[in-house]
Amino acid sequence: MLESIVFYTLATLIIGFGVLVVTTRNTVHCVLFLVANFLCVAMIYVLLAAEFLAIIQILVYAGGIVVLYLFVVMLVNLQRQPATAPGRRPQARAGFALAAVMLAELSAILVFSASHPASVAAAAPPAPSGMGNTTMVGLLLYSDYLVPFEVASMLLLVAMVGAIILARKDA
Amino acid sequence: MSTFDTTELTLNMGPQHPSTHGVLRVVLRLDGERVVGCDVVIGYLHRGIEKLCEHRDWQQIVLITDRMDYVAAASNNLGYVETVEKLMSLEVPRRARYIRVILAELQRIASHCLWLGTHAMDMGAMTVFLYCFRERELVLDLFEEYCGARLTYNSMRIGGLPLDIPSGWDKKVRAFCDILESKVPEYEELLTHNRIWRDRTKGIGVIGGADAVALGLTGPVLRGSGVPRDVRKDEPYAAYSDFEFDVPVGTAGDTYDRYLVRIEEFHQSVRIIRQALDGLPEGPIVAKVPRLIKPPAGETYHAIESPKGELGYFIVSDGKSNAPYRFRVRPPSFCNLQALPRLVQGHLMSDVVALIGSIDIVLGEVDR
Amino acid sequence: MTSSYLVPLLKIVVILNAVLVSVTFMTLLERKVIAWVQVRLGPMRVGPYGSLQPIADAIKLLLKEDITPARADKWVFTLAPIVAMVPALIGFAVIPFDREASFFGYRVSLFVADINVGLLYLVSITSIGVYGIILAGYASNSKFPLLAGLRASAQLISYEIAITMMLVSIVVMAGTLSMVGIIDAQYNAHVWYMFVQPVAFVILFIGGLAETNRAPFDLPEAEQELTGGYHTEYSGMRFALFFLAEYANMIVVSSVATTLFVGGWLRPFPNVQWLGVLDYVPGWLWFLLKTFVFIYVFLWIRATLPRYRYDQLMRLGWKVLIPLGIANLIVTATLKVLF
Amino acid sequence: MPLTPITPYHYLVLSAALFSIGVVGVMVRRNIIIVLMSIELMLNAVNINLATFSYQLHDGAGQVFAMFIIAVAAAEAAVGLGIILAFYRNKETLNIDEMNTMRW
Repeated sequence: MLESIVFYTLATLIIGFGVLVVTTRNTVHCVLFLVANFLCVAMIYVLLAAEFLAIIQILVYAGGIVVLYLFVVMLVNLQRQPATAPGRRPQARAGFALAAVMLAELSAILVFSASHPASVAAAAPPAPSGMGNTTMVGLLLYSDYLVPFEVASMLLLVAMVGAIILARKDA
Repeated sequence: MSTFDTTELTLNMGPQHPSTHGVLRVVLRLDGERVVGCDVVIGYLHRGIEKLCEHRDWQQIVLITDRMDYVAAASNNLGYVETVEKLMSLEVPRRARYIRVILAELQRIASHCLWLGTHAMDMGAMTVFLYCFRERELVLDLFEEYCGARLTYNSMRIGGLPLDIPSGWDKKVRAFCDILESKVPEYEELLTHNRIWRDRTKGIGVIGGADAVALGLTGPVLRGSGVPRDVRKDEPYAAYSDFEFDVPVGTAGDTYDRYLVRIEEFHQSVRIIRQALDGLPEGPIVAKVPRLIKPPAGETYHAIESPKGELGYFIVSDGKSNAPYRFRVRPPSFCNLQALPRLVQGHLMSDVVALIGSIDIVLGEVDR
Repeated sequence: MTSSYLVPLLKIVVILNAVLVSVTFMTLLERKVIAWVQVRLGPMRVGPYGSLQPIADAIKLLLKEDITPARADKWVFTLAPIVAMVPALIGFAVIPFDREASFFGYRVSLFVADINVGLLYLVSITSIGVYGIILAGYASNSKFPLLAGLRASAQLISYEIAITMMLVSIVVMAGTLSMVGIIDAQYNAHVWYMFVQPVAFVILFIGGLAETNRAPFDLPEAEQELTGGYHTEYSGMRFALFFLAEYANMIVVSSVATTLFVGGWLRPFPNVQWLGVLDYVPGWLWFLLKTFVFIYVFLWIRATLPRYRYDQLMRLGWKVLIPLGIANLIVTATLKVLF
Repeated sequence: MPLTPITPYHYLVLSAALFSIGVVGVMVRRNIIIVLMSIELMLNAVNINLATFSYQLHDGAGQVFAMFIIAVAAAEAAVGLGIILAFYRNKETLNIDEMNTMRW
């Protein structure tokens, strides 16, 4: 009972902040709503018994990436708002159409799969494995997914070097 | 290719700013964090002292000289009084000259205490400020006992001193010297070997010996760059020729060396005071001087070593009126301040604060 | 069902009130400690020996006019102090004051939650703390607080990396992320991690100073500097919130240091039996004593050391602390694998 | 108020909605930074999906994969913002329509 209350509040918060991110004019407010959105998503992960992922989400996403966005928005945005093109551009209408089609398609899949229960048990509670979520993720990360882990670290290194070179003053 | 919004930014370190030691205005042109250009605006404390003195009787001018470098009033008095005596070729009794040396050296200690306190406070070391002012209070008490004032002493007269030292005063001065000897290591303990202090001062505001002389710098700022120029040694006045003391000289000419030079001057001043107290002769404290002083027509320039540097007086007397025809002062702070735009070149914004403290200026003397 | 939610709620209420009161009295403690270091008395006027000074400060700040600068982003302007204060307070959820204590017959554990990602939770909370500073800089609608705000947050982020590296080496030692687990590990290992991991201890201390913008690293908000701090435009209660957030952060860092390095509520020689007499002192008292020692050192450092320049500060962070943290991690890991 | 127990489908609906909001953001808004943020929203929606399936199938793979996505998103944000800075330095504007040349 309590879990569904928490879920519904979080869901509405996420959707609400998502819409606000997309619609507000002032970019800094946009970034703030994005942070709030990410924090609510982190709580959703806690509901899904994925604490490690929730903490990583807060640490990396809300604590790192969005701070980066805030820095860039402040350095760049303060002079003036980008010139808003006159009238609804055709692309806006296409955007809404595409989003509507996307939503319709996803809900169709959901409705279809909800009516015929798939082979897998719908909502079997997770087997209470001995180790905590963190240890389980850690073990997986270093056993089955070692190669993607190393590749991800290489990717991050490349991204760091790229970002520094791009943003250098005399570049 | 337009760079970011860090195009050249002019920043106004306004007249009322905590670390400009009075009403100095520095207009900084910054490129991001680095100082590109800096021009100093002075004159906020201009009271027209030189013009004022042309309408004052000779003895009254001593009062006005107190208010020039209000941190070292005794040195100002000494400089003026000696110039007039040189003009009148007056012979000052030995006892008066000895007491004048003691007063000047006490004043140097007090001025250096204030410099060290504010200099360290600007860079975050709050405690040194309180320690220095504790010692400065002792010096002010000594002056108060001698001449009744704590800031504008009016402690000297043309021809000697207004009053003899009160009984027991020399014992108090000796006690003060012992206290100071034990306290200066306390300042050094906090700062000299402190990594953060060294990082903030080593290599900041470097100026070579030749450039310093070319700019007319004097005092600890010049000695920090390795030039052993000290008026007390080169042209001894009052009774400095009777005492032996050495002149601390820096090597690199950066803020750290200027700091070391002034710290060493504490010890030298104490040494001088002790010798002066030991050899204090008996005798009159003022020469035979007519009630109404009328120095013969003529002009003269005489310089002394004030805590900030070479303080010179150029006085022209027309022999008839009882006021100087022309009264000109060569203040050390004014000349040392010239170096600021050169020293600040290429440093960061927070170094400007350290540099202003390092050249130790007092705006009363700069603006006159 | 209610009892399982009542106890944590009570704990939260108690801890929050305790923190807020201790934070206000820390302002007095700081002024007193700095005064004693500087051979003076500190606030003596309000109440006996100045003890009621914090209450006077609080009332003053409450009554002071709360100005919002013209054309400032009002909404963000009011949000910034809150965003600065909240992470500082919610960090206390995982700080373990003591394992067991009995009050009026209830045996209750003196920590709000012992989640198995305790340490990581703390790191992520400090990374959220950066927002308060950036938003304060942005909302003041003038160039200098913005620059100061960006500089302060850049400093926070770079020192956060150093601290995370150091925390990982502690986790390698203790084998668990949960704070209570770390203390048990220290108990079983018969040694405090301060002696086993001196380098990590130094890094946490320096990083902690930098994280809370204090002592040698408080350039962004230094008055003597040209650009005022990021909270120059704030006044009244909002300014007080920033001030209290800084102190709350300081307590969090000190208690983390106590938990990780000096064995939280363990009495000095936990395994030495003949020192059993020390057991009469309750565990949480040891915890408070140790935390107080760390807080005292924070204040002591502020009174003595001069301030770093901004580029030296960042150079220290990137070129000294982070490599040191990584090296410490590598050494700990290899030793752990070998033995 | 009988609330049906939360089934994974609730989470999927939520992530679908979030994803479509991201799509709207990308298509409609003209400020590049907002577009990048909407992409972050879409990535988050994908992460929720992964977490849901990992919860439903009791297999950590979903969460591990979500972490890789976060890593990639971090790299993408860093480089993307680097490009935006370089772009802004030349064109003084953030309007996405002007970003139509490969070299400037």
